[in-house]
Amino acid sequence: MNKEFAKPEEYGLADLLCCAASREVQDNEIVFAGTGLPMVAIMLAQKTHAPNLKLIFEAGTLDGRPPEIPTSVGDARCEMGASRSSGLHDAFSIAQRGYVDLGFLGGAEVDQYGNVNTTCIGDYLNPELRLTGSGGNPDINSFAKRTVFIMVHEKRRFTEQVSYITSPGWRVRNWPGGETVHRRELYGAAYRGGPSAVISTLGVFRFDEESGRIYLDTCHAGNTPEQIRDMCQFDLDITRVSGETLPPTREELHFIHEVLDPEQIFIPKVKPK
Amino acid sequence: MNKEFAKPEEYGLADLLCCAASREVQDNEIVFAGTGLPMVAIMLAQKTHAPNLKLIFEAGTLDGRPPEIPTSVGDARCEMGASRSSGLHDAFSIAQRGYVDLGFLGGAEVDQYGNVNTTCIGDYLNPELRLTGSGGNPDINSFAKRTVFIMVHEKRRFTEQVSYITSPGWRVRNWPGGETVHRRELYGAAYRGGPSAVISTLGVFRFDEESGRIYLDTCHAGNTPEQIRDMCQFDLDITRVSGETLPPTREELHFIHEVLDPEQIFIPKVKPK
Amino acid sequence: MSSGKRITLQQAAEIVKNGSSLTFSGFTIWRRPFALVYELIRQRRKGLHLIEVNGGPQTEFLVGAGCVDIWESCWVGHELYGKYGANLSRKVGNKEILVEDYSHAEMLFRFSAAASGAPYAVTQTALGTDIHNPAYDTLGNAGLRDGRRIPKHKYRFTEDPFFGAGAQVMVPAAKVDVAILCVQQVGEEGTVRVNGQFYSDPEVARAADVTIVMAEEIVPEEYLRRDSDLNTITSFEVDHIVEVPFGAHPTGMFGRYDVDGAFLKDFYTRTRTQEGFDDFAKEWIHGLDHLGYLEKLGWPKMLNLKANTALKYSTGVKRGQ
Amino acid sequence: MSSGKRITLQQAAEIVKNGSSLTFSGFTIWRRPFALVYELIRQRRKGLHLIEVNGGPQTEFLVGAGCVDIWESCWVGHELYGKYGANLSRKVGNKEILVEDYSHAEMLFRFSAAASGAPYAVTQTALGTDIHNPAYDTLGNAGLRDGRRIPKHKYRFTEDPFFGAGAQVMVPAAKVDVAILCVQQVGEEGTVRVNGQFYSDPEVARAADVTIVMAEEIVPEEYLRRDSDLNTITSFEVDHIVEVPFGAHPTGMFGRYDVDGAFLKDFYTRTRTQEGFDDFAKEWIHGLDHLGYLEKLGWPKMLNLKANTALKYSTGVKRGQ
Repeated sequence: MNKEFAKPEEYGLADLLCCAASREVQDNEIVFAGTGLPMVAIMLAQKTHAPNLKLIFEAGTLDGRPPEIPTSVGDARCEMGASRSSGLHDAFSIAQRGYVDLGFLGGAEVDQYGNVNTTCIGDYLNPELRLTGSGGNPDINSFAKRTVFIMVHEKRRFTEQVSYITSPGWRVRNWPGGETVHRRELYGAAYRGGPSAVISTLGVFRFDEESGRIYLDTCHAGNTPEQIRDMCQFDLDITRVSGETLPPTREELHFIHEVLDPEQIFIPKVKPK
Repeated sequence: MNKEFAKPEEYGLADLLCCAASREVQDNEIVFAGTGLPMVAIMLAQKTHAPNLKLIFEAGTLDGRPPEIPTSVGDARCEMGASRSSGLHDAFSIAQRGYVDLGFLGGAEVDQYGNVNTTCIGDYLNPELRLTGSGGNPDINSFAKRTVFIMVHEKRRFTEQVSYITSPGWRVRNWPGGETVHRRELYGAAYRGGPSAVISTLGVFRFDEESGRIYLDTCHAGNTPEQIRDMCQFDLDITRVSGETLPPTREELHFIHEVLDPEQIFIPKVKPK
Repeated sequence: MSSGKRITLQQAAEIVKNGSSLTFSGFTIWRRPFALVYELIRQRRKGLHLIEVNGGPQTEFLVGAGCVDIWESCWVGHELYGKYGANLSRKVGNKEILVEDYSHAEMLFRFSAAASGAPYAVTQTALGTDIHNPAYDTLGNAGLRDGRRIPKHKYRFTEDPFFGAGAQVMVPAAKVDVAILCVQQVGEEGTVRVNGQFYSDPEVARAADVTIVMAEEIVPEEYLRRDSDLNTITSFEVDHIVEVPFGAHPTGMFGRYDVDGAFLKDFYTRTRTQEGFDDFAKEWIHGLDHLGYLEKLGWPKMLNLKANTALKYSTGVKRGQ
Repeated sequence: MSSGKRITLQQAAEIVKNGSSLTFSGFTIWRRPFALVYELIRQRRKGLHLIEVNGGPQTEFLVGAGCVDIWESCWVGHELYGKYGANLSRKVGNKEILVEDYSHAEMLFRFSAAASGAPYAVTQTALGTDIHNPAYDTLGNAGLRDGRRIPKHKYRFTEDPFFGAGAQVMVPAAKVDVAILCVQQVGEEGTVRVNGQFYSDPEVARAADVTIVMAEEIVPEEYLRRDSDLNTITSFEVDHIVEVPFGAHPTGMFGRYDVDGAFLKDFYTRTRTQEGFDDFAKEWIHGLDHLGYLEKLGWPKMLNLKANTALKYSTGVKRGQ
């Protein structure tokens, strides 16, 4: 298969995000997958560099190998070829027990410590906009060793302070008092790590585990570190940039569009110009 | 079927106990059954006056209707015709959730408050004899609305104070202090009742729910209340005796020996003289 | 042996009273008891308290119709076919509904505790998030925590005394009046066999005081009992049964039919406003019964949604752009 | 796809170290991993800490052979074939073993908690009994409660703060080094399918750090994955697999073979004394391997125990007097 990098006109932004996300997976890992682009990314890793990864779907499918991309984690398509189809009690028990290496998640807002909001925009008690709510976002993020967030990059979404901490980052609130502490102090035996990357539509961000602060790792082609910093409400650390986000390979594009999502459910095909 | 009472020479003591136990079951009840004679008694009730009772076996068979008597609750014979075969988590969760009307249990020692011992004879820390241990005895007894104990009657077994309270009677110990309190005070929302009868090889005993004390209800043929009182270490209340324990009917004997336990696994046949 | 558990959809809906707390089978857009949800809307049920492991279209329909006063859960949306719950969102904005937020695992453990007869569970999830923010205790703020059906506290914090595992959050059992399940098969005496993922159905069935099971088919009890280790819920945990073919539409059912994505997308698009919802309800709910609804959906659509029996899902539905 | 999980009985036994904590599949006299229990005795393993939902013949064999220092459980015996655990009883009398008593439901909830990654569970069972008597905390009295594998406390008492449900007992998670399961089928990658009652197998498999599965047959993984909703334990929860036909003998296995009651009765009768045990072990354990053991049992006996495939149990065994 052709492992050469594709040319800019051969792929779209969704392809780039999907491939960047896929590369976060290491072989033999147990990965907790949410609906949508993360699912494609993980299945892409399964087809390429991580053939022995184990896939968990929140609704209760364990070690799944769906032949067709499921539309959601409750989908009948999740179950074909799985080791086991059961329920949420198993999925969350397995996660809390510490089996999960990596979780893929999304969010509406993120702050500089990786706290993520999917609950509401504005004051919780008088919200401007009520969103979906947490779903399994805080759970996967609490239980997994690493989590990767995939997000649309808008300045209002990369915010000084999220409206509501739905999912715990590196520095969180110690209730009932609410003082800010490092996640490690709060989680005790459940501390296994935290958010390891944010893949936005502009670049790939990582976290300093000690300070808990986000930094820019790579810029997607066409974006400079300064431009990306300008697209964050907080003061983004751009001193650790390692280069440009690697583009998809032709092999990856082949799997995405010919094998995993030929129906373009989650990832649109780029039309030849 | 012949519902006449059998003559004394037609049945043995095990038959009498089995029938007395069977009559404790009401139709439509959910009954938690232990291995052995209780299992025969409940299946006898199912064949006679309580066709709609639901049987739970501790190992995880729910609403069982075994065509042959199982040798133990883990037996493959439990599962045929059951509503569900699963595991202990379901059996105990269902019990703790409050579904169980009646449990049948055994014991090595019982005191006047219905506390039962199946753990050891003598000081727990220096036992004369270590027995099987609790099994599900305290659990079924904690969760069910009523429990019935079937016991061999020896004076040393009907004791002033059991060596070890394995299964809670009407007056129990409030730990960590250990003061004696009525079961109702301790159990809170889990209070649903307690031991309702002891069926021994001499008679049938019941409990005063308020005082928690045992009293003699009926004597098996050939025993007087005074004789039975002499066979207890505690001062048995014999003021409430209602008469003689009813003998088995010919129909019951038919079911026990021809249908339920033809192999005489638990109940020996009386040899014609 | 017949158990007299069989009732009609209308009777099933009447078991849910104004003010009842209610929960459902399924997961997001799969195996939701829609025929009965529609009937509750037709009967104009009010003041419901929904307690759901996760929400979905059934939440949005009941909330849009004004049946719900309190929603206690973690998520609502239509997955691919509508990215959030527009009806809930509108009513939250208008303060027409109370929302109590937990995490997904917390909701699941709450139902597991209730199903086990335990008053609460301990977990280490969602620590440090605003889900645990004491100011955001909606039912407490509204003075509704009576300690009967609604627990005295939203949560409590404690420490593990056994292994030094650290901070724990105690989440109260989810106690509900009625659970409505939608499954592939139920026996005449109530034994349920779910095919495929069973989600949190066993827990919600046991957590509720009354459990109603809608099934694609009522089958001879004896058929299910031939293989008791394949069954999902015990006979005596089920109080009432109703046979309702295609009863989960527009949500999907493993092995039987797919999600009707076009229908959900249409619902999501049209019900951003109350007028839009009322219009949608006039078209698809009021004045119809279940057979009328199926008739209106039509044969070609249902054949298209029907699952391939080997694959367990439909090969006919168009899922992409 | 082969996963390299397949090992031999000898290798499996070597995974259990002197001093390991250990638990098993099955229930009393059903589906106990005997072939591996025998191998542990042959390898003269010492200082084991057994933590069992319930005990059975496997406990009695290991205890009789002197492999066990601590037994933490609720029950031991041979059901109909031996009314209590004579070896355990003898060693308790001689103070050669430490016994920690819990109730059966407590043991189950302890394993459920461990399997869910929770440090403890709350329950209302066994309140008021001597199981909760602080003077009878055997591991505490022996100074072994280090808060690592052995919890700091045998139990703690608390009150339900949510519904006023009253006194609760907190029981610590059961953490074990190794779980050994004995089942009908395991796939090459570790997926387990148990037929019939699964007892507490899913919980013990997940509670342990290392899980070894002995199966009557190792089957193609793909065969089990064709119907993923029939499987019991997930591939990645299983670390090692061993194919051992008739590996549970003398205990029984649903659908495969019955309990060998005569064998258990003989064991029970002969092993009241240490000399009796040693004699029995010389006859049936030492100097044999698994195939030698089966050969010694002989064809007629095994055919007699073999289950009828329609009924799932043997119609040939004599069970009564």
